[in-house]
Amino acid sequence: EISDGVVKIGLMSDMSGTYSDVAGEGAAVAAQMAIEEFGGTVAGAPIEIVTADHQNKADIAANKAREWADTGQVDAFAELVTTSVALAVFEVAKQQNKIALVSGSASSPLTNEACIPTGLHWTYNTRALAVGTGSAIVKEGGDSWYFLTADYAFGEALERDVSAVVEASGGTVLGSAKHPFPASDFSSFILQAQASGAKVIGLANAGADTVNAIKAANEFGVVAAGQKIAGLLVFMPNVKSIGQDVAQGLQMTVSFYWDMDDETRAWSQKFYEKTGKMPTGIQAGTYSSVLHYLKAIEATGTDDTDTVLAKMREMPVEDMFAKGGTLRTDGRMVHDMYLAEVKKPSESEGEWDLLKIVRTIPGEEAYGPLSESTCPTK
Amino acid sequence: MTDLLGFPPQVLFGQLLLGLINGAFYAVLSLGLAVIFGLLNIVNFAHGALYMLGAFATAGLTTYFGIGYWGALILAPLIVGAIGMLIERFLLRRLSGVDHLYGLLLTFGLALVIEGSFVKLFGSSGLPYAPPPQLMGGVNLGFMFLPWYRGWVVLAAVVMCLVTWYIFEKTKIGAYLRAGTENPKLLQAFGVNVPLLTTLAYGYGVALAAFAGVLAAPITQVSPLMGSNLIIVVFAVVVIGGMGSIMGAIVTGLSMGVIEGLTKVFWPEASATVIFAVMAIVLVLRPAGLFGNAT
Amino acid sequence: MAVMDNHELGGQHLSEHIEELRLTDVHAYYGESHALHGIDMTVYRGELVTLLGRNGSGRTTTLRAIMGLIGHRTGSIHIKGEEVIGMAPHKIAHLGVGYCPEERGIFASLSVEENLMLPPQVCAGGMSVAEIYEMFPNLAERRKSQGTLLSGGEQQMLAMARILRTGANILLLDEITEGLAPVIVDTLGEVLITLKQRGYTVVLVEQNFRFAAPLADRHLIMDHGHIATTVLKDELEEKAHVFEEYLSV
Amino acid sequence: MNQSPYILETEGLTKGFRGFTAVDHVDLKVKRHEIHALIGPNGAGKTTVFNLLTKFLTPTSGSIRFNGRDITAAKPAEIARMGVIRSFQISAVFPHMTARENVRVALQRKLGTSFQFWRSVKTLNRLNERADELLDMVGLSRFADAMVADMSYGRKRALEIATTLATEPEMMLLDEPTQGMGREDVELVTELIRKVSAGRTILMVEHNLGVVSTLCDTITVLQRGSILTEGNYAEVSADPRVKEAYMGKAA
Amino acid sequence: MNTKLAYLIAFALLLMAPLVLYPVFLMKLLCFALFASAFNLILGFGGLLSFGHAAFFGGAAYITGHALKVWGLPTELGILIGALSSGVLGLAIGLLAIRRQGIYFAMITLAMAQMVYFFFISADFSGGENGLQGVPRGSFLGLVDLQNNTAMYYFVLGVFVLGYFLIARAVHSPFGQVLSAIRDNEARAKSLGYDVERYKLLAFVLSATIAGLAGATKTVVFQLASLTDAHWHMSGEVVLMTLLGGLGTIAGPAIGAGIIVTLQNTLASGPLSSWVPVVLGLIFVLCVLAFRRGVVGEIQALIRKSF
Ligand SMILES: Nc1ncnc2c1ncn2[C@@H]1O[C@H](COP(=O)(O)OP(=O)(O)OP(=O)(O)O)[C@@H](O)[C@H]1O
Ligand SMILES: Nc1ncnc2c1ncn2[C@@H]1O[C@H](COP(=O)(O)OP(=O)(O)OP(=O)(O)O)[C@@H](O)[C@H]1O
Ligand SMILES: [Mg+2]
Ligand SMILES: [Mg+2]
Repeated sequence: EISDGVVKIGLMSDMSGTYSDVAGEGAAVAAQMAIEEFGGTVAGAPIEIVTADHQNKADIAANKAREWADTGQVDAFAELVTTSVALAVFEVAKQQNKIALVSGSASSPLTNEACIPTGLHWTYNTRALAVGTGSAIVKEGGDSWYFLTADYAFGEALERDVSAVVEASGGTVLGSAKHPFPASDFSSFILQAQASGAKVIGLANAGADTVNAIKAANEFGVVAAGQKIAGLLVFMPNVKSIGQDVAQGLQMTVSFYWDMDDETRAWSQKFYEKTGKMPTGIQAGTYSSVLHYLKAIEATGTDDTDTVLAKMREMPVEDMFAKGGTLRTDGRMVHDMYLAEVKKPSESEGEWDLLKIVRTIPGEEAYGPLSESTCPTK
Repeated sequence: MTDLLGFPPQVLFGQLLLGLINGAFYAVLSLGLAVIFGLLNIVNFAHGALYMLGAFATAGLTTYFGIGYWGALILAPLIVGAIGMLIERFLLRRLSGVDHLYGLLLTFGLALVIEGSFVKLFGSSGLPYAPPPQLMGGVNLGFMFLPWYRGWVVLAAVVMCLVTWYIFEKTKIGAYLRAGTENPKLLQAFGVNVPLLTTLAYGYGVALAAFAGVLAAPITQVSPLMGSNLIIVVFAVVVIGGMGSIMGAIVTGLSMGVIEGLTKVFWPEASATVIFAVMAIVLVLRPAGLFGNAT
Repeated sequence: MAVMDNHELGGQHLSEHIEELRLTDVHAYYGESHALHGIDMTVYRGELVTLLGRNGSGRTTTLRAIMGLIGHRTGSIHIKGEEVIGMAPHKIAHLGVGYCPEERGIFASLSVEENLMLPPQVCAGGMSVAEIYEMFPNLAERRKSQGTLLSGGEQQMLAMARILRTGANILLLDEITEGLAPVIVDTLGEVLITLKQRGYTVVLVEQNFRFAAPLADRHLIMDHGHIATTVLKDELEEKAHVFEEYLSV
Repeated sequence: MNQSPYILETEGLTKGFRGFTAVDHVDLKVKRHEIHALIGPNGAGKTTVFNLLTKFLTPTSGSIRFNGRDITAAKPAEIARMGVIRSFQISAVFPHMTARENVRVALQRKLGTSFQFWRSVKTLNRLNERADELLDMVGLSRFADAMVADMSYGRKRALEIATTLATEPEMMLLDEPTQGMGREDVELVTELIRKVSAGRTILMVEHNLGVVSTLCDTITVLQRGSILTEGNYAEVSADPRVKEAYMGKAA
Repeated sequence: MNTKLAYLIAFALLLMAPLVLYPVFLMKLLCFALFASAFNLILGFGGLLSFGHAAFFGGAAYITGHALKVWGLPTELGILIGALSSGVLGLAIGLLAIRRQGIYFAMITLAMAQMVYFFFISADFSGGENGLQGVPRGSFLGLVDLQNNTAMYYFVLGVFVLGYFLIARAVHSPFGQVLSAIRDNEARAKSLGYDVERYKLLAFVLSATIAGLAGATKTVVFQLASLTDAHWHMSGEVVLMTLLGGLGTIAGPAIGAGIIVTLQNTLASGPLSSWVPVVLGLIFVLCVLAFRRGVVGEIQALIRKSF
């Protein structure tokens, strides 16, 4: 019943570039951990994982994905950080009818206009980030916003999503400055944001851009003067590289934090022993998506795409990452998100004790109803 | 309070000043490139990676040896300069006598190796670094809040530029360097130790890059890829100034910072390309660059 | 100092006994092509020796080999008693050797004056700048101009003047009269006579036999990368056939 | 065709370099089918005049007429295509091509196929015969297939002349064609110039008075950028000013 | 004679290759081989190091992608438009850059390519960092469905052979002769009556057009155009390919491209997967230091020595 007698997962990530910290080899380790939980076999067949470094290049990803699907007996793709890669692999997955488990990419279109029947978007998306951070901050009184937006599709999407949330919650958006991507100096944009008089400066960017913007804001005394910084896509490694004393008080939406409950702590400890780092949400999400996929195979006894997909949709996602998560027909995995805040250095008890969870955002609220999805095949 | 082109004058002054500060980085970086190009006739593609090394050395000195910013300001350029001298001595020197383009290619490869290794060693997110306590805070200039640290950056960079300019244009060493650029063999036949001169010049250029790295560490993310995109802009600055021209590098560096700064106000989307556009215009009008001599 | 010594000793007379330059079985290669095939020659202090020969006979290469400017060379070269075959060019220069290359090698990024002042002093007793400007008034006039903007002949003067300043007392001169107006050639001839009187040792590569003949103590005739024969100053008449044979004069 | 006896005329030709006037109101007239020499002390401006005539430099003022046509504003390559070809004071060859290919590059322009990247290089083989002839003329037939980079200086000069001849110029400008050559070669080249001067006009800069006296019909002496005197060799060499400024004892 | 035989063997191997090797990989290889060969025309034979060829490769990729996906043009026409627009872009950049040589030329092309890159990041039609995805492969002359990998392969092979021989011919043409003369001594070429800038410009435009052809074809193969194609790293990679294979040799760049693409592909999923940039960098360094003539150049030298 298992094609080629083996269940093979092709995990593709950025192993050497910008995203190698938040996804990369750690994601491969996480997937491996899911396989180990099955003892290496599922439905009587061995489970194998192959990995590749797509180097953030869509053509390498497309090439690998095609090759794996055509000649490598790969049954599902996993991780897929960077939207261009995820989209390229979606194209292959659609043609070859393979399951694509997206964990790393944040792009909302993956479950909207660019959705495919076999594509599952697991960890987070820009909308969830917007809802978490946007509504929480407006609720606390941060009702006028100014955005620093990276001048490319992702930045614009993020700004659009957050603006909608802010306005829906009764706040106003005073304006935005588009900065080049990547930009090394933010002082000029910070000054513009300062001059706008907005209560909140929203950073619709990611990675080094976010870090640089926050460092500049700190230097120019933005927070001291009463404005608030909202990082819309911040990962733990980013917080570490900003430094806790600068980042303290920063609020952000996360899909996962290692120190949430006993389960996450136990799993993260295991992960830490293998990698020397605590897991990020992308890495934990990769674990969850692979685990759920294997569970469905175990339950159905086959690796046939349609059967497995149906089973995955039918079963709730239940593991240390997601509690009672559900898979929608547009491919969205709906699960709770969390609003977290960076701890003060004085509150922190160790190198990795960086965040505290201030609010749980129910999955429905974070991802919105299925009716809002523009996915044609939903 | 009248508006200038729709912006209150404070904003404009502030942006001008910030542009100048950024220009200071361009100036120091392009100066290093100009020095290296001057003597070795090599476009040092590894300049961005060495700038990054300077910033990492700064962060590393604090993390691992407890040496603070001021110590790093001296030590990091020395360390990285020494690395540069090793690179020159064992790699670049082997290229003497072949087309200078090979130097560009070699340093391009080196940049890949250095940056790639650092991603592996330190992760892509990099290390945290804060400004020295003496320069925390800032002063309100009326039209803007100027962090002390930014003020220091301009000062340090300008002093460094002037010192370098003096060495190269006004001393005997400078004459050797210029002559060595053209015909190193003959200069050596006159009794000048050209190989040593070359090594030192490369070391100096690299140390300038590292110096810029130290200045940058407290204000930008200290990460392995921090120099890889910046370097292209700096190349454009050098071309505008006229390659190998020390004065050109300094003046163009500062003024490109200002132009870029103003673009960020009036047309932020274009701020990434404005320097390249200026370059195109300059090349049409003066093919050798603003300060280059047409030959 | 060295010049003073020579003066006191009366240069000319003792010169034949002090070896300044000795080449033994020197071979030189440009890549795979073998340009010098075993050069043996000795030059004594205070002597002026010419290297004559057809184009491509290896005269320039000999000078370059002495200067250490040829990547691949074998054999033995002694300058003032020191073996220099493995030595870097800048060290050789500091033994008191001045080199005036065939292509002149004026630096474009330096002014005339900077060009003149560029080579470091290698021995005491070089000419002063004033003396040089007196000898080559053209240079004084154009001293602020960019080196390579001089006319061909002016550049030649500058190349020569440059090494007179350094105090080098072994001069390797490659076709210095090339492209010069006859008046300047005359001046140069006088300069060489003065230098000889001061005890300088000169190796002169020349095409202009009329210029070289009255100046030289010996003529070394080169052919296909080796020294074919030597003609002494006083043998010029009787050995005319040698010139016929090798230079087709 | 213009029937003026002069093929090339300049009027008030002047070139200044930042305050220094290298060429100062020169009225040079070169008669058709003559060998005309330009001599003068170093720095007199001879090479500069050449550069002006071939538009490698732009005159500060003055005009240049070739065959009655004003060429003051023409570009170097245009001038070359009108039939005025120059050689350089410092040897100018294509070092990474063979001697034959060097000459062929000059020959092929007339075929008018030089922009045709879709044609085979074999279409140029019909020029080989003429190329070999030209090489033979300058005594380089043995080196037809040799890489020019490996040739000695003198041979490069000879090759340069062959290449210049290949374009069959109506007028040749030679800047010190015998510089750096042995006597034997000097004679060879002198003969060569005489041979090719038939039906052509030659303007040359030369320091070798032997060559000038045997070869040239008219001599213009330049000093400090202006014309000092003009005439045949006997006239010029008898002029005491020329003796003092240029010829010295040699005259 | 020998080269003809070698070409015949190579062609036969290429015809049979998809039986053994994965066709998509082979197509990628061919596209890069063509790209490197086009690049070599300007570096190896024109003596000008362009550090901005990614602009032509990536530019054509986007234009073709847009033409096929949005305008719905037939595949061949889409590719043609992509290649031609790269030619036009080459003309624009060339007019500016051609006036300088050597390192200046490299810097100018790099800067201009960077502008093109930023344009594609922020332009609407190019999809920002997501790139253009889902470009239809269409069919060849409306007859053969190119969705089939094997059919697509032979189509790409055809494009490659066409482009490759155009380059080889250009090198061995009257134009090629003038080009190498200019590379050797520009002033002399000028004095012989050649408008050197026009020759260099033509070489540049030719090179840009064929680089565009390669980029356009690649878009059809992978059905996407992305920023990587236009990024300056791509310009660096093509230099590496050319250098590794042998600068100024006709076949070298294609072979160099083959090696690099194979390496990237193999390394991507091996134990060294996270070291790809470092490995590429090391090859660069090694090549420049010890292996300057490249694979083909070294082999030629070896043959010359032993005969
Ligand atoms: N850079 C070089 N590369 C290869 N071969 C060279 C090089 N320079 C000179 N040669 C060769 O070495 C031989 C000797 O040349 P050299 O320049 O020493 O001759 P020369 O006697 O000075 O003649 P000339 O009057 O032409 O200057 C010649 O055959 C020449 O072709
Ligand atoms: N580009 C330039 N800029 C400034 N001065 C120049 C330039 N070119 C030439 N000169 C000056 O113009 C004068 C004439 O130079 P030119 O080269 O024409 O002399 P020439 O007569 O050819 O001399 P020679 O016989 O020595 O070659 C010289 O004094 C020279 O320094
Ligand atoms: Mg010589
Ligand atoms: Mg001259």
